[in-house]
Amino acid sequence: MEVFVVSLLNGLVYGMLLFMLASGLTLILSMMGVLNFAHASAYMLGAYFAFTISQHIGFWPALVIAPLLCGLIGAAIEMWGLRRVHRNGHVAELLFTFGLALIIEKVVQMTWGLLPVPYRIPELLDFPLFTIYGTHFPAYRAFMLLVSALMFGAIWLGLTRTRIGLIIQAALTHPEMASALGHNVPRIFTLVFAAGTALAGLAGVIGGNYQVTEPAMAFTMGPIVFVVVVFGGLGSLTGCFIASILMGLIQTFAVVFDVSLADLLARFGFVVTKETPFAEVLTVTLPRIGALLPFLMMVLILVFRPRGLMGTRDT
Amino acid sequence: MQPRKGLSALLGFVLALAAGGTAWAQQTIKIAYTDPLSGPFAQVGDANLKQMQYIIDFINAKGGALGKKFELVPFDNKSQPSDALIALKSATDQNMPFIMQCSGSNIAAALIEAVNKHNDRNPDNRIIYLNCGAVAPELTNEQCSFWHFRFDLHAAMKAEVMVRALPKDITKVYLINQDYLFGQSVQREVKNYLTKLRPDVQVVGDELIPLGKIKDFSPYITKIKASGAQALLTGNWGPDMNLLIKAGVDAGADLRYYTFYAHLAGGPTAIGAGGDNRVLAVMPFNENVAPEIGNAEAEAFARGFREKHKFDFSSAGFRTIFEYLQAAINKAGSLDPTKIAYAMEGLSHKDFLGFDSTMRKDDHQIVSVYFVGVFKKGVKYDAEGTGLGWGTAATVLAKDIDQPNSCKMKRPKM
Amino acid sequence: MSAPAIELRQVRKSFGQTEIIRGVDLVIPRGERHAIIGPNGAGKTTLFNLISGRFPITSGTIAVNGRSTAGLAPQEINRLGLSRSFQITSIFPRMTVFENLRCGLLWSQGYRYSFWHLLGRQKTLNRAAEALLERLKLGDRRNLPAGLLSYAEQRALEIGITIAGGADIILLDEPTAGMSHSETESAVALIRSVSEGKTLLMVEHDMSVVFGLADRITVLVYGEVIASDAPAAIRGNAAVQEAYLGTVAA
Amino acid sequence: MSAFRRHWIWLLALAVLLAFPFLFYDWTKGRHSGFVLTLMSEIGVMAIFALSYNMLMGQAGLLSFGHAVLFGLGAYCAAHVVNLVKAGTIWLPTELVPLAGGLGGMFFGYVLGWLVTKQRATAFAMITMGLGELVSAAALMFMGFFGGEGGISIDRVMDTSLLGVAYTSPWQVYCLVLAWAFIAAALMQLQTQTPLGRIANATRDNFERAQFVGYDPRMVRLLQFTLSGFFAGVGGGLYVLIYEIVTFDTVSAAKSANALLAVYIGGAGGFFGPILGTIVVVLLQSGVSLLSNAWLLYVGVLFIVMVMYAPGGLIGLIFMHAPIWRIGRLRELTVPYLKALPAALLILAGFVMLVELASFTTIGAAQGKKLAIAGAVIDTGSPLPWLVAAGALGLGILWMRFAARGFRARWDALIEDARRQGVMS
Repeated sequence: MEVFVVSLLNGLVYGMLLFMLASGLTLILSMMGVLNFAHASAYMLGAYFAFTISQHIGFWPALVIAPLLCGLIGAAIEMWGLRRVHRNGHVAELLFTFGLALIIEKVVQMTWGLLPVPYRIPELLDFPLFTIYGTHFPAYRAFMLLVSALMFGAIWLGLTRTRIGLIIQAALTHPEMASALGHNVPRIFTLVFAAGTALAGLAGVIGGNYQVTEPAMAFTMGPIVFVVVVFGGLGSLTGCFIASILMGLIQTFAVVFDVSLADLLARFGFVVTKETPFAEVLTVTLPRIGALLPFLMMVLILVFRPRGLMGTRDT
Repeated sequence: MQPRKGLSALLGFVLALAAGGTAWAQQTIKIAYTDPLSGPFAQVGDANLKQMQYIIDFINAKGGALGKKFELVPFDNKSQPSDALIALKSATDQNMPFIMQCSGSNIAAALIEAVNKHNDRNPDNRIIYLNCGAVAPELTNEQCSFWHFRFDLHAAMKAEVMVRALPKDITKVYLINQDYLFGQSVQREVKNYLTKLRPDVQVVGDELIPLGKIKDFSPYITKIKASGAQALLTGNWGPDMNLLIKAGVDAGADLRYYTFYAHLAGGPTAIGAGGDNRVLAVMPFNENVAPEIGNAEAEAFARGFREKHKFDFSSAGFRTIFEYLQAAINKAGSLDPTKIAYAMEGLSHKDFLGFDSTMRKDDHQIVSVYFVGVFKKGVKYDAEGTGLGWGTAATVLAKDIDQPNSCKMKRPKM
Repeated sequence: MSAPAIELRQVRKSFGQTEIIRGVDLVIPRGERHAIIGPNGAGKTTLFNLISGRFPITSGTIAVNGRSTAGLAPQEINRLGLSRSFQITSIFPRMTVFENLRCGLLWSQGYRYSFWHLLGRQKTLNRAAEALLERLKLGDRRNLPAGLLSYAEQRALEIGITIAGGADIILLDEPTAGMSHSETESAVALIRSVSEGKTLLMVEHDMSVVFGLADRITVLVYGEVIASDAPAAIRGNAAVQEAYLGTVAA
Repeated sequence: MSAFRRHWIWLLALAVLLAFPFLFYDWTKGRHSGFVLTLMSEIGVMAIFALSYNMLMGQAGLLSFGHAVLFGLGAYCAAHVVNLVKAGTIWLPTELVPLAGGLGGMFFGYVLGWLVTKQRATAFAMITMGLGELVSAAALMFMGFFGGEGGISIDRVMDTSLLGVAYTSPWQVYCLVLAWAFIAAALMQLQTQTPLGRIANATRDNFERAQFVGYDPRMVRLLQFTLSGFFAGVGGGLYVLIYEIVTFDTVSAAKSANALLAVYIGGAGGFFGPILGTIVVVLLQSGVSLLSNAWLLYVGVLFIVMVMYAPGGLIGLIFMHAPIWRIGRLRELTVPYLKALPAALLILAGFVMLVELASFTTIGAAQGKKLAIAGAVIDTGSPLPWLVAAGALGLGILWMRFAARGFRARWDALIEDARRQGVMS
């Protein structure tokens, strides 16, 4: 029980962080069809910006300024880079963002150095919020939950209550239709890309000190975000949300259950020994592959249901 | 306009390669150094390179060897064995007598194999492999080679150091290691020495985690707490260690963390003040050893680096490597790798802190003093500007970790 | 060999809540040139998609050459001897005209997925493709990427790919849509010649084409067949005039 | 004779490739440069790998993020086979080791392909990405087949050579790589002219139409994937012979990315594009990385410039000149090109200098290195070099704009002329 409750909380926190990253990518991928490899780089930039800003004027201004900076960079990338590349096809766009990710990583290394930077949780939030079964639940994690919940609410309101939101929604499910309706598609694209990048930046601001702010953070976070987006399904923010939480919980709970296929087989009276073929595979325990489960799930869902969990169209 | 631009760049390359191939002259003793210098693990190679450069300048100021100066030639291997092997080819092309590598036992294993084969096939152009940090025990046991010298304790020895340093009041420990060759051998060896040296200690949990895939370690911490463990023993490095300790500190877990690598560049920053008096690491050196034992000369040497680079000098132990090289070359009286290798094996040396060490003849494994440092406030030299630094919690002398080995060394004719 | 070429029994198709095809019965005997007409949105193209296997049917049965097509993939239906064209031109734009036609021929010539035949050396195959090229009057466009052809040429190529495999049932979806008068005329001549001795089922809006080509005409309105008869009878059918021709005239 | 006339370009390429290493031959010591040979062998292997990737991306329009899985698994298979041969369990000539890798790659191509080819387009890409992650994680976890972190190492000297070659020197291996590279390249070239190869093109262009001419696109994808696996595996087998070790990085995402980059930069679809791309990518990674700390930045900038200005890849740039060449007026472009050359060099020099200055002020200085140009040490702290670099870059861009105008006018005129003469349609 104790493990269950704590794991649930932690899974939620991680899931929400994933969602913050993935929501932006869902918008970008669904609308523009861009497999944005630089998305996690925006996450990293957000963290580094926040680190520098919080050194000078504090964490709270950073919470606003850093995502805005990321958004501006995103808008610039879209207007002067991606838009040009767009007509050369999706592979070109993908490679463009790939090159961008390389450049951002190097620039970050040259600006802030190769080592992790001491980006710390603000003192105001650096206390255990409550203690559950002897484990502290840091206030900062609650704050992360709060920020991401607020953000989810804001996106939802923005998409359902504003004119531009409705257009974006329409474009999410039928990307080719938006222009037919006479909307200024390039501007919407810029807006969506900037917003997506800003969201990733925000995730970086609150995730950078929860994890470690270092040049490799984009590299390690990149693939999992794609998994969440594809698993949730293109064109569906709800799917993305569910997928994020699911992935957070799965990774958390996989650690808890120390079982392997061999244990399962043993239930049916089949004992795996060293001589059994594939013994190595059968005796791998769940915690060992916990972090790989998302990839496994993505492969399986795509093979059998290519539109993902709640996608409106095939991936 | 593009084709011309690409072409000129290409031409530039070919010229540069050609120049690189011929312009070397054998005025210095060149040591090829290959480690990741770009990509996600660049910090490892970068930190090493800096510190080695400082040490080499120091050794050269003291006369180098045979009147020649040492020169370090870096090659980026991007953590890939194939690139390390390309670096080896460059080194042998240029008749460098040494290749050095610190990070990654997979690369080390590849290098040992390749150096063996190269030296067999090209008796006139041999090379010695100096291992400054790849610690899989196999490298000086099953895989041991005459051309390979390891200047760091291997995982089994470090495990013994760790177990020896475990306080008496700790009776329940939890093991977390990365799921690959190194992590698995740490797991095996720590358990091995626990049963040998501390039968009273109970292993309440033992896990492998996929390398570099876990973003949030909180669930592990929950599990560890539930198991009632007092200490966490881990061979994790990089983000897998940083995030693990961070998660533990955040959750306010009453744990001590015994690590292999918390002292390496980036570790202290990531752990932060929350790790005060909780995080320990087995290490060949820390900057507070010299003031603690009152060795002013060693302290001055270490302080020099700090003043120059505004950065910690956590790997000053590399100095031992170059002193061994210096001694072996002078003893051999030649730059012939075979002679140097013969001169080096069995060599004993008092390191700059004043402790004894030996390059064991039968497996080319160094046996040297090792420390267990604890990360705490109030030490003379702090780490990475965190205000906390490494104080010595235990010192294990070379003679106490002289483990047996299973190496059957094949020696070439002189 | 008495089975009709195409036989539809109570075929229904729904997309979500909307039923597009509402219980169509249609029998097309071998060798007949048959046209389907009807107002926009009547479900003509959907019917084509059901017969050719592009969409699965919701209920009912479809048989091609006497074989039920239930559960068959488009390529399997094609191998039963049914070939179709598309309303929106569907060719292989980055391949040459010649390659397009040869691709249409490959399966029927028994090459399957071979990766050991060199196409350059397959004399019979290449001759057949050349002959087809001449027949379509695309000889001087032989090595041009198909995507660069003019619209009318692309439509001709589309028909060429459709008939290349030698299928005895040919489905043409608005083959003359968007063509000028003279282009239409040559297209009709082409269709007439390629469908010689075969079963032809076509959707067409141009009534002169329909009445010039078809042996029989089926009128589809809102997913239901309201008449299926010889051209002359259709012309005189009151229900048709009201539901379809009448609205056109008005 | 006619065969010679048709294939002379291949023979010429072979001759050049055989002669090239002698440029770096060390006559004083009487040996080849191991570095150059290894680099060229690497290019040979990666060229096979890139061509096999082109079978998916260029020919069948399948964007894979996990192609290295087939390469690596082929390499592991070959390594195990070599060890069995060495142990005397089976007999196989050294020359045929790549074939063992190829069969391994083909086997895994079929097995994994059965899963991944169920989908196409983005779903296919994502499945291959997931699979790549899973296999590279498995490579670290399972010792039996993958040998864990240490990988599987072999000794290529096994005295089973058909030609009586010992394969002790990199030169001998290089010749073997060259032979296999030519065989594999020729086979892949021929494959494009088979029914499967053409239908793969057809499914790329319009998979639905392919269905309606009787082909099952899934089957086409599967077979194409399997064959591509074979050739990737051949590359893997050669990799094993070159490095005598195979480790988990052969199945990694980075390796897959290399194939994608090589194919795209060189130009997808065609045959020489991927080869050209491979040369650039390998030289960047193994060559520039030795010269500059900031090589990844250059790689990134190169990609961005390529996708923005040359979507057809390097080969596309070259082929753009074809119509002008056909009307025999290529020579007239020489002067405009020469006029733009200094501008390009200026931009290049200014940009490289800025990057290097930045890199040396931060990372380089920390490593105790000094930026030296032609022997003169440059103080990265003073404003002068920065101004010079920025000035060169700015001037270069202005000059380029000016030169580009003249160039474009000339170019347009020539193309217009070519069009009139009917060599372009």
